[in-house]
Formats: sequence, C-alpha cells, structure tokens
Amino acid sequence: MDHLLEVKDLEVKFALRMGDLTAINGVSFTLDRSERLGLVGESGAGKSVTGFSIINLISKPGYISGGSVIFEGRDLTRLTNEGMRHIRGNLISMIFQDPMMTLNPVLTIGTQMVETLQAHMDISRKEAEDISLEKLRKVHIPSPEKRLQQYPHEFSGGMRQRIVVAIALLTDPALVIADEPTTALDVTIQAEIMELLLELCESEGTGLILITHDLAVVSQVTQKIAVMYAGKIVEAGQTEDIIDNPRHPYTQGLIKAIPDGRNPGARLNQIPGTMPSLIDIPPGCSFHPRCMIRGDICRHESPALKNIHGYRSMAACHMLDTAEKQAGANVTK
Amino acid sequence: MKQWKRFKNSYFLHSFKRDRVAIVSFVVLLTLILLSILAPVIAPHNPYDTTTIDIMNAEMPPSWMEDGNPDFVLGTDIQGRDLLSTMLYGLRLSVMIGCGAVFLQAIIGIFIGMISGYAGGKVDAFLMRIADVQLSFSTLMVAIMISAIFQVAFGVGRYEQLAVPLLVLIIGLAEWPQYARTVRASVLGEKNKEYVEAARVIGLSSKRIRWRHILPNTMSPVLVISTIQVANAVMSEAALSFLGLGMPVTKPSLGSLINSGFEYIFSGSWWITLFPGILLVVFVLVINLLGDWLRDVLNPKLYKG
Amino acid sequence: MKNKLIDIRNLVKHFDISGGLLEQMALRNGRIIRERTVVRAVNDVSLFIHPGETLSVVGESGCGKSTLARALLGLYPPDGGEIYYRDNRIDGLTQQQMLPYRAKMQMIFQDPYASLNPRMTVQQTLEEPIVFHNPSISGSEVKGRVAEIMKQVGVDPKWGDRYPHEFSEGQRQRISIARALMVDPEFVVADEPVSALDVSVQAQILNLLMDAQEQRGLTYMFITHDLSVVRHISSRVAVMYLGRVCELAPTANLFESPGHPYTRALLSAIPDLYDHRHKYIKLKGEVPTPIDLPPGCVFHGRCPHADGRCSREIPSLNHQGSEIYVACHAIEEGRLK
Amino acid sequence: MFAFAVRRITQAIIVMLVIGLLGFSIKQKIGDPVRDIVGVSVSVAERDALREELGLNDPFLAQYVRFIKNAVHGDLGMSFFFKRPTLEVILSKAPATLELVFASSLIIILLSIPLGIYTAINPRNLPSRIIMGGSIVGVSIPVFLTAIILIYIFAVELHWLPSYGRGETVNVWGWESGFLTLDGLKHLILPSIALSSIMLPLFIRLIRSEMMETLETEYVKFAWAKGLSRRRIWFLHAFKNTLLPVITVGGVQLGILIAYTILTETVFQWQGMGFMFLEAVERSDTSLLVAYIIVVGALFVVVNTIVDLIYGLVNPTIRITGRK
Repeated sequence: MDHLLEVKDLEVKFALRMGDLTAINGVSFTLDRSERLGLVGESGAGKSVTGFSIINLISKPGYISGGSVIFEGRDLTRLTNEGMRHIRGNLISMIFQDPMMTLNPVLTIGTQMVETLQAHMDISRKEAEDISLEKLRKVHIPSPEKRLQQYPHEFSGGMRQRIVVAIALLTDPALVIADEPTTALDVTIQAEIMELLLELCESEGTGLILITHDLAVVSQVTQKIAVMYAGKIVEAGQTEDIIDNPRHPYTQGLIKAIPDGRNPGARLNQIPGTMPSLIDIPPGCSFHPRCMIRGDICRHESPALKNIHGYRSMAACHMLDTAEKQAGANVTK
Repeated sequence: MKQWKRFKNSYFLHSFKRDRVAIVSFVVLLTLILLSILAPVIAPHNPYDTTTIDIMNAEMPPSWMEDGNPDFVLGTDIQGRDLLSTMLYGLRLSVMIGCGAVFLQAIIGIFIGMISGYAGGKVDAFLMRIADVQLSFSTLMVAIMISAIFQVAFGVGRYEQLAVPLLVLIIGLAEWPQYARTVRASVLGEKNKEYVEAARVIGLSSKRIRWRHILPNTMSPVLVISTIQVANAVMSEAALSFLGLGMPVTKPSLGSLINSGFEYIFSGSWWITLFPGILLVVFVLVINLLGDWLRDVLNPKLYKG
Repeated sequence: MKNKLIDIRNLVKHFDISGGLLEQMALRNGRIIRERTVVRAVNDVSLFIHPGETLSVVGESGCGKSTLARALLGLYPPDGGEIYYRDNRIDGLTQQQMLPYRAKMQMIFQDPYASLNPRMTVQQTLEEPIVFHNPSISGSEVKGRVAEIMKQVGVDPKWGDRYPHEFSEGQRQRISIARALMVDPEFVVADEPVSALDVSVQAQILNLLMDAQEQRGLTYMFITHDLSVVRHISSRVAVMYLGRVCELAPTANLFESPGHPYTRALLSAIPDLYDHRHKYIKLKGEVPTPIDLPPGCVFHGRCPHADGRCSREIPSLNHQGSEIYVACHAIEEGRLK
Repeated sequence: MFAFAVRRITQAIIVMLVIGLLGFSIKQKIGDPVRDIVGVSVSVAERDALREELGLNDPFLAQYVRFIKNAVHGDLGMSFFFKRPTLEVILSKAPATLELVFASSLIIILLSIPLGIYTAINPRNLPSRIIMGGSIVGVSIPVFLTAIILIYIFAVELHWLPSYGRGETVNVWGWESGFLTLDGLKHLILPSIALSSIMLPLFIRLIRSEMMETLETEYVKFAWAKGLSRRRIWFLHAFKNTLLPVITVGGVQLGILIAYTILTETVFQWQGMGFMFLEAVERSDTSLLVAYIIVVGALFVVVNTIVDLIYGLVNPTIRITGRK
C-alpha cells in the first residue's frame, strides 16, 4: 500500500561546539491520505524537530543525519533547495505555534496570502486574491475583502491563527503539519481553531500531523497517536487504544498525571524527575531512570518499537509484561 | 576558594580559552596597561623634564633609519623629545583619562538609569528625554562643545593646567547617557520579573530591591558597555586633544602627539604621527575585540545558540 | 456561615497607560483633544476566601485574574474597594504597617525561570525572607530552617549553594514554593504555578502544593486558566471575564451545572481525554479589550441569551443558593435555567 | 499618523527651546555682547550706557524671551571676529559641510546595506569574516587618523588627489557647490571617505545584527515554510523588518556625522562650519560659538524629527493607530 508520507529511521543531529548531539534517534511512522496523526510529547521530546524535518526546515545547527522522508514516492531529504521549495507551502504546509509571531508585521494579509499562491502557481494577483478571499471565508473571517488590506496587528490572536490556517490551506496541500497550533491561545479559541482545522481537513481530505503536548487535544482530532520521549517514538497506535489502553510505562504515567476531574483532591500520579536534555540522554532505554518497572536490561539496551502481542499498538519497552500488569491494576479507575 | 573553582569551571573561562582572538587581545591589553602604569620606570627618557630636552634633537627619525640615533629608538618629536617615552607617557594619560571618564559615566549613568527605570512615569520620561537629546547630538559633539565652553570660560592657560580632571569631567558628562540607557533598559526588563515581585511580597524595601536584587542583574550589559566605553573615551580624548581642546603639547596624550606630528607629515616626518597612531589604534582595537567577545559570551541569546 | 480569611469588597484596579501629555493628544473631527487610555483590569470584584480552602480564580488571558491577585497582596495599590485580612483592612497600608501581613501572605509564581533571582544562590534566596522578618534569629537556626523546608519541597539541602540555572524547571518551582513557605504563611496566592510545566512535572508540583496545604493548613488562592487543574485541587471557583467575576461556586456545582453563559461556554471548550468529539458552545465575536469595555454586562456582545437589559445594566453577583453566586440577568429573571 | 506627527513636532520645539536656553546661558555667563559690538577700546561709562540700551540689565527671563524671539527671526547675534551677523557667517559655511555630509552618507548607505545583508545571510563564510574583521578595525581608527593616513598616501606619496580645501566651486543660487566641477569632486573624495570611515563599520554591524535577528523570527521561518523564494524572503520579508530599527538608529547616526565634520574639516582645512567653529573657539568668539550650537542643534532636531516621521510612515503599527 502506498502511504502519503513515510518517515523511516529519521535521525536529526545538532552540530554544537562540544560535538554532534542526537535530537531525533530513529523515528519512523507512516501517514495515509486524509489521515490525521498526533505527535505527542513533553518539551524536549523532539516532536517539533520531527515535524520541521519533514519539510527540511530545522533551525540551525540542526541537520538530518540519517533516514528518509518519503512523500508521495519522493525522498524529501534528497531534494534540492529548489525542489524542496515546491513542496513547502504547496504540497505540505505548516501552522506555527504563536499566531502573534507567525505573520510578518509589515506586510498586509493580502500580500502574505497572494505571495504564497504566486510562489507555486502561475496566476495573476487578481486570481490569487480571489482564492485568498475564498479561503478566508472558509475560516470564517468576516468581511474578507476589507481584511486583505489590513496588517497583522489589526487582528486578534484567534483571528490571526485562523488566517494562518487559511494560508496553510491556500494551495490545497496534501498534508498540513500543525506545530502546537493552539498552545498560545485561550481555551475557547483553542476549541474554535481545532474544530475549524478538523472540519477543513475532513472536507478537503487533507492529511494532518498535529504536534502537541496536550493529549486531550489530540484525542479530539487525530486517528493515530505517536508518543515521543527523548528523541524517540515510545508508543504508537490508534488514538483510542493509546488513550484507553496505554502500554508503555511513560504513556501510562503521562495519562495518569493529567488531572481529569474524576478524582478531585487525590494525589496525582507523578513521574519522578524530568525529561533528559540532549547532552545527558541516558544509555539503554532513555526513560529508565524515571521508570517504575525498569529491569536490568533497560540500563544498557535500547528497546525497539515493536508490535505488542495481543494489541494493535506498538511500544518500545523491554518490560511490556510488567507494564501490562501495571495497567491492569489501574484500568478500573 | 569555592568562587575560584566555580570560575575555573565556568562557561566564561571555557569560551575564553577557546577563543584565540580574545586571548591575544587580552594579553596585548594587559601589556599595554602595564607599560602605561610603569611608564616612569621603563621609559628611557622623561618627556616632562624640560632640562633633558634638546630642541636640536627635533624630528629625528627612528634609530634604524639613516639619520637615526640609537638613543631614540622610535625617533624624536618636533620638540626633540624621545618619541617612545613620550608615547608611553601619552598612553598613560589616555588610559587614566579613559578609565576615569568611564568611572564617572558609570556612576552617573547607573544611578540615573536605575532611578529612571525603576520609577518610570514622568521622572523616567524626563531623564530619558535628556539622554536621548544628548545622544542624538552625539557624545563627540557634546564633548567638543563642553570643552570649547570650558576653554573659553577658563582661558587656555588654566584649561591646560586642569586638563586631566577637566577631560574626565567632559567625557564623563558627554557619555553618561549610554550607561543610563543600558541600565534603564535592563532595569525595565528585570523589574517586572517575578523574582522582584517575590521580593516585594516578602516586604523588602524598594531601596533594597533596587540595589540588592535588580542591580546585580543589570551588570552583564554594564560590563559589556564598560569595555566599549573605555575605548570610546580614549577615542574622544584623542579627538579632543587632536582638536587642541584636550591635553597640551607640553604634556601630550596620544591624540595631541598625532596632532603635533600632522603638520610635519608633509615634510616627510611620518613617524611622529604614525607610531602614536598605531599605539592608539592597537589599544582601542584590543578593547573593542574584547568587548565584542564579552558581548557574545554574556548575551544569553547567543549563548544558547 | 463560615468565617472569612480574606474578604475582598468591590475591588477596582485600573492602569493608565496613556503616557505623557503629548502621547495623549489625538485628533478627533478636526479638533485636538486629550485622550486617556485606561486598562480597566479589575472592576468591582467582591470575593471571600475561607480559611483552609482553595479558591481558584479562572479566566482567559486579560480577564484580570493576575491583577486581582497582585492587588490583593498589595503589589498594586487598588483604585477602589476594600480588602480585609481576618477583619483587618489591609489595602492602602504603608510598607511598615503591611509588614506583619507579609509574613502571613505569600505568593508562588508562574515562570520558573524568572521567579528566582539568577544572581542569588538557593540558600541566599531562602534565607532572605526569614532573616528579614526575624532579624534576631541566629545563623544556625536559619540554616536549619532552610534545610528543613528544602527537604519538605523535595530539594536536597546540600544543593543550597547552587544558582537557579543549575536546576530543572520543576526543581526551580519547588524552590520558589520553598521561598514562600519560609516565613510560615497562612495564605498563599499561586499565580499559574504549573502552567509553564510539562504534565509529568505539573503533577509533581500539584502534589507538593496539596501536601503542603494538608500539613500546614494553608489557604490557597489559585490563579489559573487550566480548568482541569482547577477541578482537581479547588474547593470553590471564581470565573472571571473582562475584569468581573461572573460566577462563584463550589467546584462540584460549577463543573456539573455551570450557571453563567460564559462559564458554560468555557467548560464546554475543555477537550476531554475520554469524551471524543463532544460539542462545544461556540461564542460569537471577539473578546473586547479591557481598554474599551462594553456597557452593561461585559459579556452581552457574545452571549447567546443577551437581551436589551443586558446591554444597559451591569448584572450584580446574586446568590443562587448553597454558596453559588452568578452575575447574569437571564438567570436572575429565570430566562436561563 | 497626524497625531503622531503633531506630537513629534511639539517635542522638537520643546527641545529647541531648551537648546536655546543652554545657548543663552552660555552667552550670559561667558560672552560679552558689548565687546562683540564695539570692541575693547571703549570707556566704562559708554559700555554701561550700551548695556542698558541693549537691555542687558533686564531680568534673565525677559532677556531669554527676547533672545528666542530674535532667534526665530534669524538674529543670533553678531560675530566678534567677522563683524557680521553670526547666522550669515554660518550659512555661508554650511554648503561645504552639508555637501561633505551628503557625500559621506551616500558612501555609507550604498556600501553598508549590501555588505550588512551579505554578512547577515552568510554569517560564517570567509568574505563575511573579512568584512566583520575589517569593520572592527575600522571603528578602532579615529577619523582624524584615517584622514591623515589618506592624505599621506594619496596626496603626499602618490600625488593623486589634493590634500586640502574644496577646490573649484560653482555658485548655484547662492549655494557654493563643489559637486559640479571635476576639481571640486576630486577635493571631495578623501574628506568624504575619511568622514564615512567611522560610521560605515557601525552601519554594517547594525544592519547585520538586525537582519540576523529578523532572520531568526517566526515569521521568516513561516515564509520559508510557505515555499517562497530566497530572494523574496531575504529582500522583502527580512529586509523590510530590518529597515525599521535601522531607520531610527541610522538616521540619528547620519546626523551625528555633522559632529565628525569638525575633525575631518580640521584635517583637510575644509572651509565648513566645523572648521569655523574651531576658529571661533580659538578666538573666543562666543556669539559665533553659541550660534553654531543652536544651528547644529536645530539641524539635529530636524534630522531626528524627520527620521521619526519616516519611521512612522514605514511602520504600519504607528501609521494606522498613531501609537507606539
């Protein structure tokens, strides 16, 4: 079967003075047409770097040091700059975290929309404006004709993010990568943007990679989830499987750490310690110093992401049997 | 001991040791400062002692040239003084005035910057307006104007007697806005940080918060501009002296030496201008290089890079 | 009727951001006029807090919740209203008069990077409040107390001579909590203490806060925008919108049967981990700015139940039984159940 | 935008009044208008009569108001040395200075923008390192030394260019211009290079650091993600945003060139305002000195105000809301 996107053994390094540090260590996943995937993890997990490396836009000093990103049959890591330019914003678009920073403050919304279309299509300004208007209407911007002439600072945060969504969808891309698109926004606006994104992706058949730290948000929007920890995917599967029946001890801990209102006042399940920084990623399973069920093997052997017997999900853990018992004990909560 | 150990392991020292430019600059700067401090001891002649100066020795080229005299390694100036000694004494004056002026600027500037940044409102608007206007005039222009006024007011004779303290005062008054703006900007950045609010919640007086909590956190930018300001002060002093508004020819700084040599450049006596010029440029350059390095190291934005 | 530890009555706090006289000049219909720009951050807020409880103040950015907290602690002088601490009025006190209350009321901050002075060691940071409030205390006593509190918050006392940048975010937040606990306060305002933290660390800090409350009988005012956290830790909740309290109710009541239309919309917008694709109440329009507040009920422009009265008359916070207070004409009139 | 302009102009007027006050105080303290008019060989009684007549015994404020009134009408007093109105003296010297400043500004702008952009886009390659190294050496050489070196090389040793003066000038509607003759242009080369030597490195560094900062912003990253061409990202998205801070800082810096003309004009014996100013100091010509301070002050204020207004026009935030 042909996937829309297939990321294979992706490896990203940061070239620093003290040497190269591995930020992404062998990440693989696939995405089909019109499929929605959530990349979930805490800060430093490498989820944003993964997202940016798909369109080869990692900030310096990061670089892709291995693996491949196959998009519609082409390996994006091997494309020239010009070849990549035709992919970016055309077939794959991005939505950034902070709408207050994403739009260029000295250019009108119209300019910023039209230039995107003209970068990829041979059309006149008038035609480009018409497409822009249509997209602005789709994201429910009132009186779009007037809005095209305005500058970003004349819009509220929620409106700006809707404009960013409109820009991302201008060229009817096959894939949208949204990097924490609602983290900087208030809850009510978050709900609005998420609904809009979901609605548009569904109606246009656009694939979506939603990068976020918020499992609850992901659970509303995506069909699949990949949980990342310290530059690796530790668990991946269908959304409902991951949420209702997590296998990896990290995922389990993460879900139980979220106060969900079912047990007010009770002590929350806490994972001790913090995510390691790139400099001191522990040997073996990088989660082992924080893991409650670690065994000896975890200290020196890195577990691979593999299918779990009897489940649809995949997890990277040596101690899955123990984890199962652990989960069984808590499943009734 | 603990402080020393901390320093030894610091990023600061680490990045210094990795940076060849910084090391060379530091060594050169240290040498020049030592030379200037020890000028009375190591200089072969005393340029201020008029009894040892013979006008017949004027305009002698450096010793390696045809008419050179081994007594005067770098030749003599128009008054027959040994150029090397005069330069060392001149550098000494430049360093003294430069450091003195920066010290004065720092005191005025930090005080005003702190008041302005912490008080805000009308006080801030007023003080910063003055600083802005003064800066838009450029520190050089302000210094030239103040010294011109002083010279007219005191008379040339008195002015030359008091030149060193007056120059410190002039350059200090001309350049304080740089400090004030820097300190104010960082006070504004710091004062709304939560650790300051925490100190207020504890009940500490605003005086204590200002000087104990905020001030230490404004020191990185102050350190960076201090180096650059020393370079600027030395340049300003040289410029004033060059214009005849600074050190007199009898007690020349590097700037007045260059000035006195300038007229003789057409007759081929290039060394009177060139050697002091090189010394001045090297001194200012190493300070600027160190300042640049310091800015890179202390700027957390680049640090994280 | 339980007694009140904190009683805030009709608190008002405005910020004049118009700048100098020249900045205030504006041109309207060919005439130059003087125009002031005032942010009406907190308008006529009344609240009380029982001893030992956790009152959460929730709302979206710009609703005035942080300003309310800071005004309560005397960091901003209020422009109107009264604040009582155990029946003693504490607004408008001088620094000196305020001192005894400073030891009783403390604060925990949001940003683990900015809340500790980077130039002070942990030891210095923690010693400062206790030495300041007890000048006669001996050095060894101070050291002992610092070590004790550090242990309580889960930071190894032997790290006392380290600087904040040597700690992780979670540890910094623990140190920040330790600083607040040093003077043995009764009342702690926590301003978004877990918003900047990752979920796994957030759970650690929430547990620590709950433990400290249990051990010391602390009273919390918890400022946050995260409703799931609110639901977990608070006994009562005040919902703020544009500088006003629109609903004040016990947590269970609020989450099960929210009254005010804004509360309903807000609650419906929280994504639920287990309830996929639930419907949320979409609000029309944009949040007005606190510089240009709408007349009448501040929510009327976006409210699906607003009528003419709502756009003219400001609703007051009315008692709806069993400690539930709602500021809404529709509820008061029974138009909205 | 209108309100913004009104504010900036009002501020400029206030600053001018303060500069006037400073100038007036200097005149009061160290100047002697009686001497300026009649010289030193006049009896005490006559001087006193003249003082009274000139209103020099009036209260300070009254005299200040009169001083400002006169200044607005273009009367800044008489020069003791030239025996002519000071403003007239200054205006006759102004074209020389302004042409020098203009030529230098042109050199600075034309070189610093491409070099600044180039070094920002390629921060680590060899040409950039050479440019940046050169720029730090550049800021470390005093203007007067650059000027002397230029004279020594190109005038004394090579005899390619003249070493002093303005050369042949043409009078165009009262403006003595050196731009229109070959000789005038030749004379302009060395002084304008010397004058630009101090600001050029600063401008390169300013543009580079602002541009690098802009290149790091989210909106530039978003522009890459939209698949725009490099040229559009660099020269429209990044450069337009770089321009805003560069206009504010750079505009003021170009005004500051006037200060450095005092140095270059001295070295090149360029008959401009700076040269005249130093002569006035040597001759204790207080009125001329004060007039120079006020004229140059006015020049600075005008430059700053224009820079602010241009900034307001370029920046949509100010243009539309009138607020900073």
